[in-house]
Amino acid sequence: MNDMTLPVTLTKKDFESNQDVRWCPGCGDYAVLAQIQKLLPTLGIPKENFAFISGIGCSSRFPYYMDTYGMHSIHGRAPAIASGLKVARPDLSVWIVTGDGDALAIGGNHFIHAMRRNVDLKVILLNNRIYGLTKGQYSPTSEFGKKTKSTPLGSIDRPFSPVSLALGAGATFVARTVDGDLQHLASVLARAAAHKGTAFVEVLQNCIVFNDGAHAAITDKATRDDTRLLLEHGKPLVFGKNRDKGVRLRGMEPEIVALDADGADRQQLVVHDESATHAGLAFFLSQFDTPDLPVPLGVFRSVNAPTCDELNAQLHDGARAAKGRGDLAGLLNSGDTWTIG
Amino acid sequence: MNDMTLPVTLTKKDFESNQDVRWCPGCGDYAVLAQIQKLLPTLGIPKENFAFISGIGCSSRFPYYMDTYGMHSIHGRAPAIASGLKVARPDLSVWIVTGDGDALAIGGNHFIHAMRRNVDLKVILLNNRIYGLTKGQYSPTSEFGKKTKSTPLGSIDRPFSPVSLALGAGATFVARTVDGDLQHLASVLARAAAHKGTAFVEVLQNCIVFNDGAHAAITDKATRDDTRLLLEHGKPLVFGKNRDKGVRLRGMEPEIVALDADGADRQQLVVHDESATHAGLAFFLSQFDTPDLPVPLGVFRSVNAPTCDELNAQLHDGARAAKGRGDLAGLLNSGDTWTIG
Amino acid sequence: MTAFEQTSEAVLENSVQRESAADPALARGSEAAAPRPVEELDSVVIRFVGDSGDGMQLTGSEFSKAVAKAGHGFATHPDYPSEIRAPTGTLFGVSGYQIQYGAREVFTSGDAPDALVAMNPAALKTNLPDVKHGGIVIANTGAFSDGNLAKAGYAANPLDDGSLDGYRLFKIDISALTAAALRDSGLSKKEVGRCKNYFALGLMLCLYGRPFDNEIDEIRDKFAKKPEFAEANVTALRAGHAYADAAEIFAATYQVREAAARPGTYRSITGNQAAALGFVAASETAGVPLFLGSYPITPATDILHELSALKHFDVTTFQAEDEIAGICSTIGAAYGGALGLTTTSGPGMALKTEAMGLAVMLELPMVIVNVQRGGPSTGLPTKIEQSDLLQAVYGRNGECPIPVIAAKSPSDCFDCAIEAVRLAVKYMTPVILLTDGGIANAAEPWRIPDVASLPKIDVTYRTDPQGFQPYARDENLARAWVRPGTPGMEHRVGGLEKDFLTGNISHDPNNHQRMVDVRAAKVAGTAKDIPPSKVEGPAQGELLVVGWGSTYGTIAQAREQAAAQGRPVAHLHLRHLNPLPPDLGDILTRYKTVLVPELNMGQLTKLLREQFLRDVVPLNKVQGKPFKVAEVLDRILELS
Amino acid sequence: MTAFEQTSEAVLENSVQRESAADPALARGSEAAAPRPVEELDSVVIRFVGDSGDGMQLTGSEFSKAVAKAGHGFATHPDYPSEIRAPTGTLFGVSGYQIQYGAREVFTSGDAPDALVAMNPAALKTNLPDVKHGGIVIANTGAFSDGNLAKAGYAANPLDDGSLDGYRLFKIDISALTAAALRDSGLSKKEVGRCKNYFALGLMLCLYGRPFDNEIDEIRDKFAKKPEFAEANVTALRAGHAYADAAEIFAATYQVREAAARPGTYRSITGNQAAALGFVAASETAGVPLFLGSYPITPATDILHELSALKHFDVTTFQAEDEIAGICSTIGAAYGGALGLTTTSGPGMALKTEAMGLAVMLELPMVIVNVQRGGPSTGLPTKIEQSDLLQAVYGRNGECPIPVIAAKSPSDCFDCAIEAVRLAVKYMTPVILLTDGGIANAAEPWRIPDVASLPKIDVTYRTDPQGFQPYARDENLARAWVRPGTPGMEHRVGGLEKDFLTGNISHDPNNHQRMVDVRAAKVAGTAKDIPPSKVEGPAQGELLVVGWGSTYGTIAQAREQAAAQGRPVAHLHLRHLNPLPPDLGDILTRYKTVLVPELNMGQLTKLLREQFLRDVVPLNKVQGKPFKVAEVLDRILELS
Ligand SMILES: Cc1ncc(C[n+]2csc(CCOP(=O)(O)OP(=O)(O)O)c2C)c(N)n1
Ligand SMILES: Cc1ncc(C[n+]2csc(CCOP(=O)(O)OP(=O)(O)O)c2C)c(N)n1
Ligand code: SF4
Ligand code: SF4
Ligand SMILES: [Mg+2]
Ligand SMILES: [Mg+2]
Repeated sequence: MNDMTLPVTLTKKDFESNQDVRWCPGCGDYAVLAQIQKLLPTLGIPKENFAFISGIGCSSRFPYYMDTYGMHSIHGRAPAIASGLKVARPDLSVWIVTGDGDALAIGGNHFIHAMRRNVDLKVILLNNRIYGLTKGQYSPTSEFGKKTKSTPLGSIDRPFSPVSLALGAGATFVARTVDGDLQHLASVLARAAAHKGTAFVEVLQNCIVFNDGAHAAITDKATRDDTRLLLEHGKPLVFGKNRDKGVRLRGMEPEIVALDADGADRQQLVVHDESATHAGLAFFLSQFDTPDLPVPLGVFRSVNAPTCDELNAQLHDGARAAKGRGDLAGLLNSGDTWTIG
Repeated sequence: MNDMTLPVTLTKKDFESNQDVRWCPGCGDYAVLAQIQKLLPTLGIPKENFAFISGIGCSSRFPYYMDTYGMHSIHGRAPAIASGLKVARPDLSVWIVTGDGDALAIGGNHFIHAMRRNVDLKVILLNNRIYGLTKGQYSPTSEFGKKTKSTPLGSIDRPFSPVSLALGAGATFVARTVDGDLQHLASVLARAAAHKGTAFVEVLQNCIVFNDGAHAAITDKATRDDTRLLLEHGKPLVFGKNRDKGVRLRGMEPEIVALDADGADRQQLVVHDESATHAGLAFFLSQFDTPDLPVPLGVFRSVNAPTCDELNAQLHDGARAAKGRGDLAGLLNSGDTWTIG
Repeated sequence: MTAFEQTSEAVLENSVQRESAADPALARGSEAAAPRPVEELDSVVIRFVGDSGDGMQLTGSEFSKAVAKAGHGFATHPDYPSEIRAPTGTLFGVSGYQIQYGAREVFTSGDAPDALVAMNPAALKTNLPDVKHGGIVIANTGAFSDGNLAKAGYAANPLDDGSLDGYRLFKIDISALTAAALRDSGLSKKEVGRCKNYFALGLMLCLYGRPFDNEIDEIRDKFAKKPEFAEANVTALRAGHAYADAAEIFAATYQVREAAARPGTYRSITGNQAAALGFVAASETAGVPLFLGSYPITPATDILHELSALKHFDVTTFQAEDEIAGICSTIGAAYGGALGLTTTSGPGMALKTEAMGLAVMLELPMVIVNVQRGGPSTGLPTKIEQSDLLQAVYGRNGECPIPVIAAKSPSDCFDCAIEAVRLAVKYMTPVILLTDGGIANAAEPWRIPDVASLPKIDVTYRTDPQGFQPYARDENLARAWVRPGTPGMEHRVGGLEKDFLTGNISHDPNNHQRMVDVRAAKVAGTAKDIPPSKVEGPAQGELLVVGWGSTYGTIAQAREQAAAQGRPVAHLHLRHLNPLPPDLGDILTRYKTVLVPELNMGQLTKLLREQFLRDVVPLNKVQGKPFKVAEVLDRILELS
Repeated sequence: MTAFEQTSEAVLENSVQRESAADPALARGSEAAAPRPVEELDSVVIRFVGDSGDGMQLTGSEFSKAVAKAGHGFATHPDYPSEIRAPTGTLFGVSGYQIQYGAREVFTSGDAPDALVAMNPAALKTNLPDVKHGGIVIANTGAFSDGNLAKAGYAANPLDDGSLDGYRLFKIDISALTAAALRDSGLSKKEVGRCKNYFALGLMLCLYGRPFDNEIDEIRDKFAKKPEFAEANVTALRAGHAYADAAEIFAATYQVREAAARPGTYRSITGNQAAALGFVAASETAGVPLFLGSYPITPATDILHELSALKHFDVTTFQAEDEIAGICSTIGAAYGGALGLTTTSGPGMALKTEAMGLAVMLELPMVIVNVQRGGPSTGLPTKIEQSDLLQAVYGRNGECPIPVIAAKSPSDCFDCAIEAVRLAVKYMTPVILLTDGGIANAAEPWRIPDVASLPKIDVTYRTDPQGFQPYARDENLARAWVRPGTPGMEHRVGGLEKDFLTGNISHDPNNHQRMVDVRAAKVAGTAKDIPPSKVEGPAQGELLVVGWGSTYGTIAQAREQAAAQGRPVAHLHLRHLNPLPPDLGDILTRYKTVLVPELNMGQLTKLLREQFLRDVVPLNKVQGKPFKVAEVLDRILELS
């Protein structure tokens, strides 16, 4: 993404492919598609330098609808394919669009390794907490006890927190947003695009057919202000319709405090720091969940680290600086040789 | 493990198989084998109820040396195999012995899902930060910049912290110990054995042939007291040869403080709590590493949650309570039937 | 390639002509004016098509039930879009359900519909080409709005521009008529719209002379929770029936001759349901708990759904994180003494191959079900294909033999599930069961077997430590099944080559040869369990048609039609594909020509050529659709 | 099975007799007393064996270099335990290195050693059975302590109990002699012990009449960093040589006739090294960067090691988290315009099969290398086998054709790597290259080719948007390679079936048929690139031996020996296995019998039977070892 060619003026239209979008009417995926199509023209990257890689799932149909280079690959493998592409082609802006099953069930291993390696990829996970394309089995993010086609008596698995998992794997950029809040969605996607390194964004997405209202707790207009915690770098953790609640620490346990009018005790509140050297704070936040604690939205963590693709390029430069550009004849004739006749 | 039959008096010998142990002389794996062979007789579990499952690697040869039921399976799959075994046979005590490559490279996905599901398994990861069996390639836990056969110019991958990854995946029991410290090793293994649910133990293990001294920073007698932080539940974080250093919080950043003789400021030190409802503390500790911070050893986290195998059994009981034990003829004749003639 | 296409196109053409000639609807053409007679038919093919939202799957299956209860044989073919809920009115959003029912045994859902019920323009557009010339077309004019016509890509309204002159077109505003009938129901417009399908059902029940009282009960208990809907649907059903009854609409009604079906209790069953029941039956008769480790994948997922609802049996379902964990958890469970089962489709099968190798080394009993779909790669996930046969037989590293069997029809999935388990436990081996997206979702009537009549499966776990050797073998070359927890028999197993008796790691050259040989001999030995092959038709002669899997119905029907045309040919349908039946080589020699129709590019053909050095005539098709009877029949007629 | 064993045992027996008859050592028996003559030999087989710690691999490879530099042809076979560092003195800890060198081309490392150097009892115990009757056995008496004898399971000391009477035994206390020579070296006892292998080397160089000056330089720059070790080893080498020179020890010394090797510059090379160089060569000549995505696995890992050291070329190595990520990262890189390469062995191959299907759908150029090992499952990881052929040809879901080629020798891996790349980019397809654990680690002299003489590979990325259709094809049915970043050509690819031209998702029945057909036709079309088959020996007649892969050397040598015995038989060695050479069917018809030796249970045999309906005589072996020349020769003699 770094080496830009002369600025081109692109519009949303430029990123709409000629394929009919085939998500269910009312699917949360539409919003994400629209926001990304709006965002890309603003990045100053030539259209042909974008590549969208996906696996399999409703969410993974995404690349077909983008008029960019793209691959609708196989289930769960997008991070591995995208890593190969980005390492081979650091000049490209490589995006992954995936689902909770694609990324965290079959694709879990590639997911955590992409986070670990910090390849410069944008990873957008559309988390509807269900397997949509296969018509409604529970996923690794489905809530405990969920009744689905494959768990008629309720699931017995404890769900992953995608944000916690990404942090546990060492991700350098981790954020969460929600399909319904276009503004927030747009701003978080923009932050991800700006990050150098693996940028992970969990989008809480509604599957209107098989898991409608899965995120109601934080999307329901009536209650959401009390169930969401909007993260702001450098700001104390405050939430509530009247911004009258805060989070402070007792030992290392979070505790909700009511803030009096004059906000005196804001001093004791935990202050968010995206770029803390220690990932502890981000993880601490990632464990918040309703009903006890508000669900944080926004950027949990954003720190700089050299990217895998950069480092790989440096290895090559270094090797050439040391040995000079490889010479084939020289290579073939290297080692112990002997000549006859 | 719960339904014990009449107590049997077993000895270490009972758990030694007739196969010659084929690890390199001086390999750290020997110590773990010995400690586990010592531990099992103390658990009051009939010998025939133990099953050891492994993948592939030097570490994964472990089951051959145990005179228990065991499977030396395929690379990375032990957690999946063990989960099937334990869910099918809750009466067994199922152990996994794995390596940093087996568990975190090819087996990463099964590893995180085992942690998530909280199947009642003991997972012992022998972390030598190298692929031993294949003769020395870097692993997902090898330090950044490591020179190995496959990275002659130094690796460009950032390592996993197995403990952080396990916590990110939602593990209910997470501990770390080291091959050389037999007493600590024994006590941590005993704690793992006692835990109900997935118990994960990272053993820092020395591969004398391909990665000798990988853990020197914390094993070197001269310095180790200043580089190790021995975790004790309910105790403040204190370390150092003269137990004269402590860890306190600045915001959410850890900070080392010197403790004066009278230990006045011990009050401000972070106090370890294995069973905090919030996993933040354990993760916070899992991010400590030399040189800036001491490496914590001991139990990071130990909380109770229903196990996958228990819950599965409950599903069956519930279903039978509701519908009665299934009747085959009834099942075949269920649904819309019609009779002719 | 092009050559092939042309022939298959040709095949299609002919078929259409020949069949339309035999078409009752056409024959009737003349007498349209006469007082409404009742046409007697041997069999009829009806297709219901509409928007995914129109509930055609329900209409179709309810219609099937109605005819089933009259004792007709039937076969169905549901066909829905791969999109979950495609935008309304679009071509790719069309959902269809076809049924053929008749007086005698019905093998397939039929080549071409005699009657098409099209709920909107898109449905008409995509399905009309299949309808027989002169066939009945019932169109819901209410949905033929300009908007819908445009979405379907119609410039002009096909109902008015004469483009349907070749058919018996009935223009009925089902939407409006339903609305009218429900004027006072108090339901919202949207809700009323949802009742259209019951109007259509009532109409068709009348047209094909079926009573609808049964259906009324059906509706009432389906909507027990929402009585107002129940009543609305009943009203719609009645209205549709009454409407069709009004003599002036239809020139005739049709009556398929009553069937003399074999006495017994029947139910309608799909292949996936039958497989699930089969595995439960095997588990119950063997007295061994069933463990399914699986990861959802179309079109196999329903087996997981079915079994997950049977926890009151000794059935555990484990939805794994991927297919590898699916089979590995199964291996673990089988090691623990459970009956191992893992279910998947092509791409998932590919992922399981490494673990299958382990299963072969461990010699533990488990069944791997591959509900085949269109390939390669993700391919055509919702379509039928038989192209995973060679993968099943050869697709592993090393010399890694596994018995392979295949089901020929929805209800045969029940028997094959039991057979697979029987082989697995008798020979202590993984067994691959192949079905496909066709039979997995298609329904047919199933005569429910008496439990006492089910094949016995006996399993004994070894518990005697005396002289126990983990890899010692019985007369079937099977090793003993020992459950962890058995005192005094602790032992280790694994994927490295192991000693012929102790199972300990062995690098001994001759031991490896011996183990490779014995694993091969064991699987080859399962052939002695294969019953003598049953050839339909002449025991020798001109032509033998050899098939496997879901092509059974098509080939059987083609054979009957050929016989009816005085061309007696033989049909042998293989259940066991690895090893092949011992008497097969012999049988092949008895016919001048051997025709092998497959929904792949010739995989059984390869196996037969290799094993018997016998040339055969392949008939191949990979179009995501079953063979038409006519396609097979034509080839038969060319060759016999 | 037992039957087979017997024959192969028999084979062995005969071979031993026949060869020992021709054995110089025996012939010499009588004249042992005479003044030491120099025996002239055509070729000799020497095996160095000792503890893993004894440095036998080094001794062996240094000895090879010495003979190589004299222009001898040679072939080697290193054989080490699968344990990393087994306990000293144990039977399973024995490490060996065998070399055959001669006056003419040498094809294999030889069936049975003429001379064995055994550094301890365990080494003697495990290797003696292979030594020719009457062969030379040099034993390091210093290591024959009671402890070591016990570990090796010797009741009595075999050096004294006459059990070696059938051999020409030389008891030499190499340990003591080395220690003596290094008395003043100032090295510790342990360090001195490490010099034993150079003493042994010096001794053997003398016994086989090779100068050691070269070796001295070798040592000095190998130990440049530790001059004291360098000198110690030089001293040990000299001491060993001097010791052997002392006339009274050996009755004779041996001289292999000077070879008239083809002029040129040579190096010793293993299959894995050659493959790595081949891929770099292909990348350089094509001007396309090479991307290797791989996960370590024995015996393939060295290719990764070799390439990871070549970053100053356009070579990227990505050690993935598993084999699936290995091939998937490769697919991503190939999509990005790099030459895709992934390397693995059997179990890893199994894991890659799903992604191979995607690669076939995407039609991107990449090479999948399978360095075969003993299977199934984990099998025998360090041993040779050829049992992944059918997996390579058939082991995927759906109709999923991929070209398959195989290398016949270490140096042929270089040419095959280039050929695989050439096919991949010309036809835009994944290509499977099969080698095996035998040739991967064995060394042979390689005549270094002139870069200008390497096959040309031209690659052009399409950049012209005019009329671009992602799946439009050229005369080879290959689609265009378009790098992301090319303006105006943005397009999507994927694993669902796609439109014949646009590449967009298509569920159209005929389109699927067409795509399946064209993918098959494309791969079949690669046959036109296969050069006319080169048959060694008579162009028709009694017997044709058809082989593939690493059996080349054995079969070639067997053929020569048969010819020498007046039995001229033909040998055809296949490089291309899918598709098979177009002229093969024809060639098979020209011989009365076709013998197919394979290190599997008959996989090429199956392919030949299926494709040509031609019966062949299989010769199969799965013992983790290559064929002995005698095993193949005997079968030839029986059949010709
Ligand atoms: C190897 C393989 N296994 C299984 C499937 C079936 N499958 C396709 S998508 C999917 C899960 C999709 O869930 P998610 O990633 O959450 O995407 P969503 O449809 O919910 O957006 C599954 C199980 C497949 N296509 N390939
Ligand atoms: C499918 C498969 N891929 C690769 C291998 C090769 N392999 C065996 S063990 C191993 C890594 C072992 O590393 P680790 O798990 O750390 O075990 P260690 O030997 O270090 O104890 C690898 C890559 C294999 N056996 N199977
Ligand atoms: S099934 Fe759910 S996720 Fe898939 S398209 Fe429909 S609404 Fe969206
Ligand atoms: S290689 Fe390393 S890990 Fe393996 S046995 Fe030897 S010392 Fe232990
Ligand atoms: Mg989802
Ligand atoms: Mg390791």
